Amino acid sequence: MKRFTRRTSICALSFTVASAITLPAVPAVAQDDTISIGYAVARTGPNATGAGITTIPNYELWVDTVNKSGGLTMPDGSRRMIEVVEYDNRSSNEDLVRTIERLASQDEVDLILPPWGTGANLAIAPLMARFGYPQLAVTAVTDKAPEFAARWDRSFWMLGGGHDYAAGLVDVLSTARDAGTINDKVAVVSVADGFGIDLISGARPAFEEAGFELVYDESYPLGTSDFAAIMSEAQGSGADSFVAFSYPPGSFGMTKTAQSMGYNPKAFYISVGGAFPIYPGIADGKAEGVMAIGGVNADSPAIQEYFARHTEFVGNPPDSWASAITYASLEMLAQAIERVGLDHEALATEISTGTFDTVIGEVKLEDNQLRDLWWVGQWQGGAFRAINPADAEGASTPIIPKPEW
Amino acid sequence: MTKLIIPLLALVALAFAPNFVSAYGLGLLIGAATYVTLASAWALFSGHTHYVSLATVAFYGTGAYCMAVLNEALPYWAVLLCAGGIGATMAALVGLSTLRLQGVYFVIFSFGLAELVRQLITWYEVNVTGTLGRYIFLDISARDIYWQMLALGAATIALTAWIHRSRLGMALRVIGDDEAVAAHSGINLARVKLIAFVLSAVILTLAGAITSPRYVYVEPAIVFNPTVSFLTVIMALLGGANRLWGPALGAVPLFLVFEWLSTNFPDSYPIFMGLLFIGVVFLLPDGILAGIEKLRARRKVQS
Amino acid sequence: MILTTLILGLVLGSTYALLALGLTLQYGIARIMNLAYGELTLVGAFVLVAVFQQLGLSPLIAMILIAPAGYALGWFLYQGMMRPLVKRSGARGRLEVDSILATFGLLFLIQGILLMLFGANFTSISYLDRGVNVLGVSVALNRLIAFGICVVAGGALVLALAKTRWGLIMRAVALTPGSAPLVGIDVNKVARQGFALGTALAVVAGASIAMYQTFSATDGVVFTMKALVIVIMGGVGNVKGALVAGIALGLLETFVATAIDPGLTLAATFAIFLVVLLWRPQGLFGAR
Amino acid sequence: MLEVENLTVAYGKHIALDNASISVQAGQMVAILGANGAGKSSLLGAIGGRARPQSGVIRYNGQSLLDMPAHKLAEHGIALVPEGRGIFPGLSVEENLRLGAIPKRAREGATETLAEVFNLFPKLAERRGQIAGTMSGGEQQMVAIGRALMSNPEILLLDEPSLGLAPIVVKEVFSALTRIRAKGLTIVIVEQNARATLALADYVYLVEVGRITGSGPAEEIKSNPSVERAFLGGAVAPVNA
Amino acid sequence: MSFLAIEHAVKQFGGLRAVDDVSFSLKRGEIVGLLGPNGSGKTTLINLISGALPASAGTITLNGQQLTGLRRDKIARCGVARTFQLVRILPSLTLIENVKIPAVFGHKAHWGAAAERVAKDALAMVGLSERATMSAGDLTYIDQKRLELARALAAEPELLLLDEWLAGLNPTELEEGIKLISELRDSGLTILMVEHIIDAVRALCPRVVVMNSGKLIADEQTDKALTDPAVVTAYLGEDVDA
Repeated sequence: MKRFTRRTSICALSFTVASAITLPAVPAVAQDDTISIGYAVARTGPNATGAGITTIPNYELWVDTVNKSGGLTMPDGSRRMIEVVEYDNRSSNEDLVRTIERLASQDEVDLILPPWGTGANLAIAPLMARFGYPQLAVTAVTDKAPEFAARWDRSFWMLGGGHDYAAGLVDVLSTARDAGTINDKVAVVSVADGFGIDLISGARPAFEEAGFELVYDESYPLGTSDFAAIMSEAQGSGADSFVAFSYPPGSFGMTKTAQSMGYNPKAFYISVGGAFPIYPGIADGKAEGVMAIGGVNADSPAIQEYFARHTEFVGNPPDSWASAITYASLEMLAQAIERVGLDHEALATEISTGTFDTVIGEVKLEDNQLRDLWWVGQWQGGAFRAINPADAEGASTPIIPKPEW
Repeated sequence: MTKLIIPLLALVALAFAPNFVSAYGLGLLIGAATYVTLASAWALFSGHTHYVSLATVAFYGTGAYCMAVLNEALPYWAVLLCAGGIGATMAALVGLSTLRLQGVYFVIFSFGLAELVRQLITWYEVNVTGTLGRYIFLDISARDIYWQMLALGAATIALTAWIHRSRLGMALRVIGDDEAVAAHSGINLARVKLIAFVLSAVILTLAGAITSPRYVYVEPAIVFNPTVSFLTVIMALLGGANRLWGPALGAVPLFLVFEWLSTNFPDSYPIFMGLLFIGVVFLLPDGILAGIEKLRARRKVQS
Repeated sequence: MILTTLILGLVLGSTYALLALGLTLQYGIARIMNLAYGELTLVGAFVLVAVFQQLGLSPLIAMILIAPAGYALGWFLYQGMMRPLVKRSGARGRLEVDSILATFGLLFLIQGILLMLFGANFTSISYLDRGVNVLGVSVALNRLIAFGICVVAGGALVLALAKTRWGLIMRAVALTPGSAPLVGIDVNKVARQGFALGTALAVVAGASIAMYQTFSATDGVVFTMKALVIVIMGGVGNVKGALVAGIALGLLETFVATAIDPGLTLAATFAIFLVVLLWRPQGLFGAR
Repeated sequence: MLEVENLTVAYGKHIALDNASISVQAGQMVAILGANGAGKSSLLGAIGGRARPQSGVIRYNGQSLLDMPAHKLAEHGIALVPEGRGIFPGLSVEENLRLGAIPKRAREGATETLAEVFNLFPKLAERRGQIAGTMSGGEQQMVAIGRALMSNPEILLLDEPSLGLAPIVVKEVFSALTRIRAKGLTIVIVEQNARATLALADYVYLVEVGRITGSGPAEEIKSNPSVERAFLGGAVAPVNA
Repeated sequence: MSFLAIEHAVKQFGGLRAVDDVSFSLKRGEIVGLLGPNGSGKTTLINLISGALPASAGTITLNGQQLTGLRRDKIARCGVARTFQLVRILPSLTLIENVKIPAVFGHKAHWGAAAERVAKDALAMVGLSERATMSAGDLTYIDQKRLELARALAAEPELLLLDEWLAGLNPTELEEGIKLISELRDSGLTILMVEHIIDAVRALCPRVVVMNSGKLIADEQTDKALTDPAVVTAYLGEDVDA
């Protein structure tokens, strides 16, 4: 009896394994008249929120736009419709890696769009390199971007590094301090994960060099939901500037807490989430003067047109940081395909060296990185406008001190 | 002897499998092998003792972190050795203090443990080393990872088989049936439970260390993903946690079902997963193998 | 500074206490270890937001509607899902593990439904979001309201349990279910009531959290963990214990955040929790 | 009033009570005597809804009790004081007693009943606020009996009220039973304390190894050597006499 | 010199003294009945000897070695084996596996063939050899009791504690059971048995100790004890003048 069971279980086991292996042997035949594009973005799990705001709507908007216009244009002038293969990576790198393998080796899609998040983009980089796909790593903020671009030459890093954003912020605050509008004390909090650490470790020396004193400098864990204690400490620190290297829940929570406790620093900066379209609602309509990471040239007609289109298609405007860049990366992809076709190597070379016309203006990558970025933005008159680099075209003038809540 | 030959042939076949499958097929094999290992290692301790541990990811994640921290400083095999040692030490400390907790208290404790480890590592990295994400740039192919995981899984099942025949396994089964009888028969409850817990933890830690190079980038929030703990439990229970092949039999189909669900119904995946979970509890409380046996016994009675 | 910590901790702790009340009833009276508890609170939170945004109903009025709806939800959940498990387990003590696994399934089920209905976005509303001066410390009005709900709900529950016949029956079942049939108590009915009431409290807690905090469909586990920690610290089924432990936890977190390091608040929570589990598994205030 | 016919109770494979029949008239005090493990508690447990009989009939005022859930019995005027007392150790004495008055039939007049119980057990009145679990065994037994009385029962089932009590406390309990009986309540008592019980009961059943081996009016049984045998044996000749 | 010595053993549960200053001793090879009405503390005393409960005070020694304060498994390895009032078999194991456990983990710690032999011998002793590979959960009540005794015997104990091992048997089974224990007695095993079936006690034990309300009230020859007024009162209660 017992032995019999054991044998059956082995049979069952080998059967399931066999079916697992043969399962992928049925290939999804890519038809010639379409281009298959695959992506595995988080629809569930902790990354779903970010992906749901920044990545997925733009992918869907772009595919819809392209297909409505008759498809992607090939070098020979023919048009091919986009066919999407979409998976959920469940916010787990383990699932993500396997899904990319699936897209590349079973579905054999023509192109793979990247997932949301720094960690996710890094996790797939070696695979993308191995399969030869170009990787438009948009939503990845890392100081090691140059290193990665060198390591995987078909990867493109398009959102800068933590130091860039920190330096941009310090620049904004220095100008205000030099003008005498704020004192040289700063209260800064940072979320304890790779992103927050990157920013704070870039910001500390930058603030010091600019002659600022960090009178409050603490990190808080992911998942913190109550910020009353932190904000009250920051309020009592005597700093005119409040800086948070934070994720959306923290950015929102700190805003609300600051408002309700009547904490009115002259400069109020938050990170991810500050450029989200829902932010003014969260700030109860008092977002004016709040600074955050990113920004767009709100006066540019292209951006305005993109915002309108996005609003119409998705139901709400895009976020004013990585959304436009995500969309721009897709436009770059489309233009590169029009110039060189679908050959991965040619495509990668073209993306790396070409110049493209996108919603964020004319784009040319430097060493596989997008450097022409907005580091700091600010809510002004209901729009999130870029304010730094101050010398870039389209930069708005910062409003410091921020009006009281 | 035939008992040994079939699994060995299967193992050899599985070892050659990468030659015949796509990269995705290999990814599936790695995933399946990982969960077979995790579920079997989990069952090694929990299967007979009925201690539902949700600390799987505490060890799995620690293993991954060891690899991330040490991969540049030490040769690969030494990192694995270290990971095993750290897992064992951690399990011994935890086991000594907690294996007297029973029922739901142990469940909650083990879940809290995973969270605590994650928070402490985060705090340490942020405040002491000043980096949180770590990179693993090792020249290890997916195939190597698969072979290592396959070997670890096979070793786990072999170890389980050996334990089932040993005094330790006998003691574990008695403890699961009736702790009082076990003690009055001369079994040292604390020691037996601790040994099994440590063995299980070492395997879990090694599994984490072996898979981590696949993700390149390691961060506490990524490697201490509680879903891993939950999946491990449900897989082992589905197959039958107190049988040698039960965890493997639960892990493989469930892994494939989840894969299929998440590729075909990405939006409603959690709903299916929830229903599946409830279904297992209601319909197969003792696992597939026990269900099959019951069915067969019933048929025997009828005929 | 100490006063600030005290007041902020008290307000935070009241939320935690409210969150834990329902779970302690569910585990103490119905003996169901409900891992989907946090998801139930999220249901309350999402419903409040939906009602507020779609129907323009004031959250406080919505709360009055949400509570009985939560009771009904809990009633059906118990009758449909938990009761068969209770029946099956008999005296064999399987219920604990079975209920953990089944409610784990429920966790995913509810999360999936919430994701389908409301998406993965962060949700929040602005309601009475202005500061009020309490002894020189500025506290958000909506938080004070949540504090008030906690005081009212917790106080009413403590009073009802201590002073009414219903409360006596509840306590009797919580302490010694085996003896309850002797005095004509239908344990199944009381367990169902306990579970339903616990669910009602869960959704009320969720709704009051929604008044001031940003949340998303995947946040349930955080709520469950916090509630579990408090329930264990307070002693399972001990309502007063849950209230005290909830407030103690709020004070502790605020204290750690201000005096030590905000990075250690969650670690401190879990560390305390583990210590309590090992040192006094019956809870700090448990008599058993 | 209460008829038990051909009742068999088994726990798994162990038959605890085999084909037992008893009959109780209103106002009677019926004692069931026997050694430990003879099956008397199983008999009472089956009547009180705590054990599921394998076969047999239990009728109470003509109504079958077999399918009645345990918690409904109190509503029908049946009060059980089980072996081990079944009180709520975590609640106070008064709360325990008030819980006894949960059945609808008991709610009206609960205050008077409480006064009566306190009258019967003055100790309980003194200690009404004490947590029941911290009291001595005898006091806990009084709480259990008092609580049963609070349900305004027609019939009181007592399972070994003298269990584990010091002789002096046993006396106290039995003197209370005497007074309860004087009020005309029907009582079924299972005991191993034969002498005290025989002094009180109207009718007696003897149980040995799962079977009823004798019955009769208490006066008759008292003088019958079978009682002693039921407790102290004698059938098998001693080997080391 | 006494083999098992219980000196001033006390077990306190809250306000209740379940075992109250009990002292007596057993000689090697002796069989003694432990009597007393329900709730008198007999099982608690067995639990103190076997280590299931720690004693609140007093000492218990076996062959000069102190048992009080030792863990249950250590006491088992000192050569103490017991059965349980409510039979406790291991339902998911076969008969032979059930019995093997104390042979493997007990004080002789056999393994392999030796353990097998001890287990088989123990099963043979109680007459269950033919069903050795059956699942223990499928046994009848009397056979479960037998199995439990076999398990205690497979420990090759120096001291055997039987807690109402004969309870619940029908008359035929009872006779078999008595025969079995008398065989054990004749083999020189020291036995302390809690028993309610007085006939069996008379048949097996020349000497009994009697407890009531936690106290030792008699320690004498069986027939003497059973006519001792204190013992009779303990069982039948005092006359109450109604």
